[in-house]
Amino acid sequence: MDRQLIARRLPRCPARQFVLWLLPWTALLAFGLYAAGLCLVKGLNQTNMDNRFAFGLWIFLDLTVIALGAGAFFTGFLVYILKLKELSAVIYSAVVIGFVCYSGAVAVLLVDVGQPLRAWFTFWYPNVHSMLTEVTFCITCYLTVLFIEYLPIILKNRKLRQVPSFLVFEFQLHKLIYVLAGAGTFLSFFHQGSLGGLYGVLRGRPFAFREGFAIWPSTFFLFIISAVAVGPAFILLTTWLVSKISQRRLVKPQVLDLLGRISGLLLSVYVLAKTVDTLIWINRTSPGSGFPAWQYYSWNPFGTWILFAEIVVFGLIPALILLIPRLRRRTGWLVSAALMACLGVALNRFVLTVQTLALPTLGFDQFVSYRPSWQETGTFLAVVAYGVLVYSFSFRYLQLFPQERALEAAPAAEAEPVEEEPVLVGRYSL
Amino acid sequence: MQTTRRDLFKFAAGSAAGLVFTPVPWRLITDTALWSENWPGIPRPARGEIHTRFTNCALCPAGCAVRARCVGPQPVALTGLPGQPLCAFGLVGHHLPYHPGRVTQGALEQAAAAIAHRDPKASIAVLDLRPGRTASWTYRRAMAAIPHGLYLAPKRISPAVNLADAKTVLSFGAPLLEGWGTPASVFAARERFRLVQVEPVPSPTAALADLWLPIRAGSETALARAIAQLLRKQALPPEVAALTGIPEEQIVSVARQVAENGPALVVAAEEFPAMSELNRLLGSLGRTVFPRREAPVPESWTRAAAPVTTFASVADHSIGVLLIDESAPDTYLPWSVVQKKLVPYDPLVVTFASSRAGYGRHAQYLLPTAVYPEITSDLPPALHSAAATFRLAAPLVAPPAGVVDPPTFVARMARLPLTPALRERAGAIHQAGRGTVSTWRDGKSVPVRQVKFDDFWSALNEGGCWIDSQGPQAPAPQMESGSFADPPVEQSSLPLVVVTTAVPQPFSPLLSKLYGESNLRLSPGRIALHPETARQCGVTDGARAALETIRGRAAVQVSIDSGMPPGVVRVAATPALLDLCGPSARAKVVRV
Amino acid sequence: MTRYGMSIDIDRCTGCGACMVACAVENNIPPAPEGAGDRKGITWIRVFQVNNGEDGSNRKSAFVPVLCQQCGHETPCVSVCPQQAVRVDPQTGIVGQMPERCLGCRYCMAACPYHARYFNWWDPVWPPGMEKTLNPAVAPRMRGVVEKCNFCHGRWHAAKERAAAQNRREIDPGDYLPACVEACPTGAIRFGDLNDRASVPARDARQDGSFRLLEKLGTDPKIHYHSRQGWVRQIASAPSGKEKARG
Amino acid sequence: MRNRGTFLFLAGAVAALGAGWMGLPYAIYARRAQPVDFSHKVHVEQGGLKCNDCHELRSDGSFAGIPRLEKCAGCHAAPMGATAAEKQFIDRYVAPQREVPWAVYARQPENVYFPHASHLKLAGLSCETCHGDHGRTNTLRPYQEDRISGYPRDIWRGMKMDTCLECHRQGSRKNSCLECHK
Repeated sequence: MDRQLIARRLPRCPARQFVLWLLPWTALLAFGLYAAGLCLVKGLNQTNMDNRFAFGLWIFLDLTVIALGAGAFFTGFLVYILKLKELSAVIYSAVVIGFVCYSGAVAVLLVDVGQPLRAWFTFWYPNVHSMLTEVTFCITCYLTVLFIEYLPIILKNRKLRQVPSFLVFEFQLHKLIYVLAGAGTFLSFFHQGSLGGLYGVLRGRPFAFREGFAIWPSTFFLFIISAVAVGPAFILLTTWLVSKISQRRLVKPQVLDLLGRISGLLLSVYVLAKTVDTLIWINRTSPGSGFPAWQYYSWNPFGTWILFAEIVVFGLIPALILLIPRLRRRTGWLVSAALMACLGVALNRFVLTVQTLALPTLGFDQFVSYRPSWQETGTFLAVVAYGVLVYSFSFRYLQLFPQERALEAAPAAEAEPVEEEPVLVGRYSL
Repeated sequence: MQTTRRDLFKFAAGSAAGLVFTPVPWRLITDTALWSENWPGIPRPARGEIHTRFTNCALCPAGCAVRARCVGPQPVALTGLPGQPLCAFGLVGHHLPYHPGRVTQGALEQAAAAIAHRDPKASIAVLDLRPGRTASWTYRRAMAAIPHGLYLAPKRISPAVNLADAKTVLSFGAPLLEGWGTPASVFAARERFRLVQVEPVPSPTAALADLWLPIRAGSETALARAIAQLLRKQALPPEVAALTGIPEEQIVSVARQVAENGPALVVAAEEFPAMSELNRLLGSLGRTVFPRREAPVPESWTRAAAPVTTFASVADHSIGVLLIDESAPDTYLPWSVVQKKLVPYDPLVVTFASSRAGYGRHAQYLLPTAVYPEITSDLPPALHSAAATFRLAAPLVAPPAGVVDPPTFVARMARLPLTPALRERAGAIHQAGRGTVSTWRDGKSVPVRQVKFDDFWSALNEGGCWIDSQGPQAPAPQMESGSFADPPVEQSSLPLVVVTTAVPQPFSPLLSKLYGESNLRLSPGRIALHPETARQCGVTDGARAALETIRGRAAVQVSIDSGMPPGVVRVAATPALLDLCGPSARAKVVRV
Repeated sequence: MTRYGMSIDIDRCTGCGACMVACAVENNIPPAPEGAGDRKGITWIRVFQVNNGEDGSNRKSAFVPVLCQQCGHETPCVSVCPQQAVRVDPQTGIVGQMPERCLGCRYCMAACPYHARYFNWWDPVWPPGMEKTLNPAVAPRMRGVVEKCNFCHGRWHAAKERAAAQNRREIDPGDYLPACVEACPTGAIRFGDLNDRASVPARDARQDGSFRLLEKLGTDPKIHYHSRQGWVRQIASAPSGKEKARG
Repeated sequence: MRNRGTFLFLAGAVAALGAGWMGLPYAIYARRAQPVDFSHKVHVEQGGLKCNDCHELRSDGSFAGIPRLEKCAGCHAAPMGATAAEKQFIDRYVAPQREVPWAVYARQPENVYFPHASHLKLAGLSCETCHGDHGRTNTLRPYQEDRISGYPRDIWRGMKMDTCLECHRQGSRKNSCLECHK
């Protein structure tokens, strides 16, 4: 059975080895599901969140995961809309990753709310002024889009292809792909932004509150840029990781290089924007609402170092590495830069979620700290395990990397050097 | 042709598609959402006609008037009268019948038998934690009827205190603004007097006092003596400042304030000689401190009644049988103090209580009593009411089966004729014809002379209050100091001085709002330490620790409070912890 | 249109906690289960003890009751709720929370600068028998939803009902007081219609020494505080970097 | 046959539709008969009673709802008429003074606040506006309760929030949740 499911001329590890690989992750998933079950049955008293720390590990996870999942829509956008054909080498993998991230995030959200049975109220009685409404709508829609994008990849499976109607169906879906990519892009832009807006609109939390234009605070745009910046970086990271684990060459080096370059470019834009935004916030927004900015950093451990780490260490530095061709060509530098970029965004989401809530607003209130309970951590790990499992199966039974076969055929491929000709995006050069 | 798996798939797919166009899925998500509104675990308040009833709060000696909002027979909210609100504890008195720690079963017959077979030579005593009630008279009569019978009060019945006329109040740790008297009247008076609070720890009263003297714990007597000497125009003993930790000039200025800005009043958490001496020197006796006429008593009672003996003045190891009435809690004597008076060989201790939290932990028999608002009892006049009063804690709900009425039990034990004592007492008051009776429903107050007894009695049972007319000013009480001793200063090597903050018992679980869900009050079983002291003891905020005194050790939880003086441990004292700490204790705190 | 509001005289508050208990009784708020600290409990009104940071007899303390400030402008919690579970009542100006509509996302709690919103971390449990003492005018909430002060809306209903029984549309002001106001032994908390310049809170709000919490946020709270002591005003009205509080 | 698949698919669809539309009402509601066979008709026409004679509005404006036994016993201390229902009522409830465990058709969810006072006195609505001809029925139909949500079926017949809002939205009237919820 296993053999017939694996595509021809794509050698995969023997079934036993695969099962061994699955075991720990399955165990983790089981444990996580138990933890999540506790939270659903016994209520959120199982977590260490409280009235001051209304959000915790889970929201941080959602924000980060969705930012990293941005690779899916952005690659789709580059490939199908901007006709950046090189990247079609990773597009399927990107879709799977996106699907995993988003479905995971939604699952955790359902555990996180106190009354999951009422979650659908948001669609029935939406409050159009709430960023969260926007997020809910876009994420659910986009999750559907991702699922539809995922379908053809599944249907390409060797066994499923034997069903003629599936083949037809898949072919039809393929005609849709441009529409889907477009829709995905549109939706993603919005909810990535709205996730940022989520905090930017909190006028009651001057640490997070930002000005902006029209109804969108600056964080709205910062989140979009940071998401599209790390999206490719994360794809790069995962592709590299997968090829290390599976010990197979999956894509041409140029592809990773290109991903790195795009990421670097956008990251530098982000760093610039973030710096400007921070300056405006420190000198105008925050004092305007009666909060001198220095005091946010007067509480340990959240000193100004965190600002520095966020903007310089995990922002500027990876951006530079990714922009300098010589460094980028070295896989070590390339990958670690990508990693740093991802960490940077994670840190940004962490600061906005945790530090915002930890800081007191009232003069006689205290700075509070929070450590997730094992149930929270368990649920968190379940999402990771779920991701790994889905991706492992997809990688084994579906063809995620179109170039893989060719690269196997021509082992010389890696020998030829990456020549530095500009990549043409449509008719613009990047 | 046989059906293949694929056929089943097709059929299933079809029905799935069809189902979407039926109300089923949509009805399911709607109903489950609605179900979340009344799934198991959400109690439903009983509906019914809402009406108002009146009674008086029996939780503390202040005895505030209570207006109860009832749904059918069940009180659902207690409030004070307009302008006379209740304290936090009184507001939830109606929860007490359902207190998880409540005891409703006890070995009544066995207890009676055990008492009957006591050693005739050793004395039998009733310890009445709240003297001055009609029940107290029943006890006194019973003890008079029994050979070797003793009627014990925890301490001297303190004279009436007139806050309203005081201009300066010097308080030695008296919780003046924390349920010391009827909140409304205290705060009304508060507008007019200057409050000097002498207290080692920053209690709410200290926080709100005009002047707080953070005295070194245990040196209150020394300060009082020093001020007395200043008032006698004698020199200030040099060591006082060092002893009390209060600068000389401040002591002098306080002495001047109380002397010049009179009428002054000196009060204390626990009465002690030097304090009474101060009141005498300041001439407060008869102005801000004076004895109160007691409400009329049938003189058949007065003829045969045992004298009131203060617990301290009983000979050690003399009590064979001790009956303790905890049904109306007030002062709690640490068990070590009580034990000293009991005969060494198997003493018999019977306590009337509604929970095991108090003496029930030590007594052989715990006889369950009704709790407020089930009890029918009268209330001694509030500390600060100049005139005598008589009001009933009329029951709002019926007590459960199996509870004991302590005076009835004692009366039966002494073979007294069982008569409705409260009604008799009311009769005596009505006969005397003094004073007025106020009813809350109509807010009227009429002279007793003008009401028939039955109306008087029913008025009392509807929470009405009889207030004595201002009789001839009684003579200033002799308060010769030394009539009772200072609390013994305990010699021990333990590093920390204990300051206890009494926790009213019992209290509704809902007070978790004050104790657990906010840090407004130090919750029972918690101790407060200065950060520095805590560091020396090696404990951190919220940590579990053990409190050790010469009487033993108990598990406590630590709260760090920068307002605490170093070297002092403040204990939110449940009876168990009071037993541990005793009258005045030193302790050490160890990490566990 | 009325605009109900409060004035709280910090100098009169003795921190007795009667308001907190009266509130819990009136609004069917259960006692906290074992292990619920001051950050998982439910206290629609909570009294904080603040001090001036000095030691010994220089130490000054005050008590600050904090409840939902009933923000009038850009009400932070209203705009963020994804499913309209929070609304400002146009007739009374009261910010209402609708537990049955709430899905428990807690976004409003993150949005509230006064930490005046509380989440039901547990099922509401009273000791056996005590549920008989629940107030029929208020529906108990279920686990997993957010709740907060609504000026004892059940009492407003009752007042309207009494008025209607006498064919009156308008309630007379004295007939509607939140539980905390009624319970306060020192009369530190006063309640009334801020639109009526003659009402007690309106007059208190105009006297000097009165202020509102975090006024610069521009949320226009309807709770006006007052204190003659400068340090109290300083601590209570503005944020501060150092720790200054217990409670 | 070629289109066997299509046929099967359609068959499934039809089956589901049938079950969904026909079966649901029976599946989802629990039915139970009222404890006493009570006739509003008789009380109104022969007894000449009005609604508020029994379902009274108290002085504080609160609504008494279904009268308690003492009210019924006021007239029915002894059997009036010889019907079996009457006899049963006397024996089961009046004689032993047991409250009748009526199931309330119009019982709103706990979180709903509906003041009869303002609707009757201020808005001048008649009982029929919401309760329909319930006051003229001759027998009490079985009480139906949603098995999942636990709410009576009848509040879905003309006593839903939408129904309230139809009136409350009229004119420039401003609403808020807490006006009708508690």
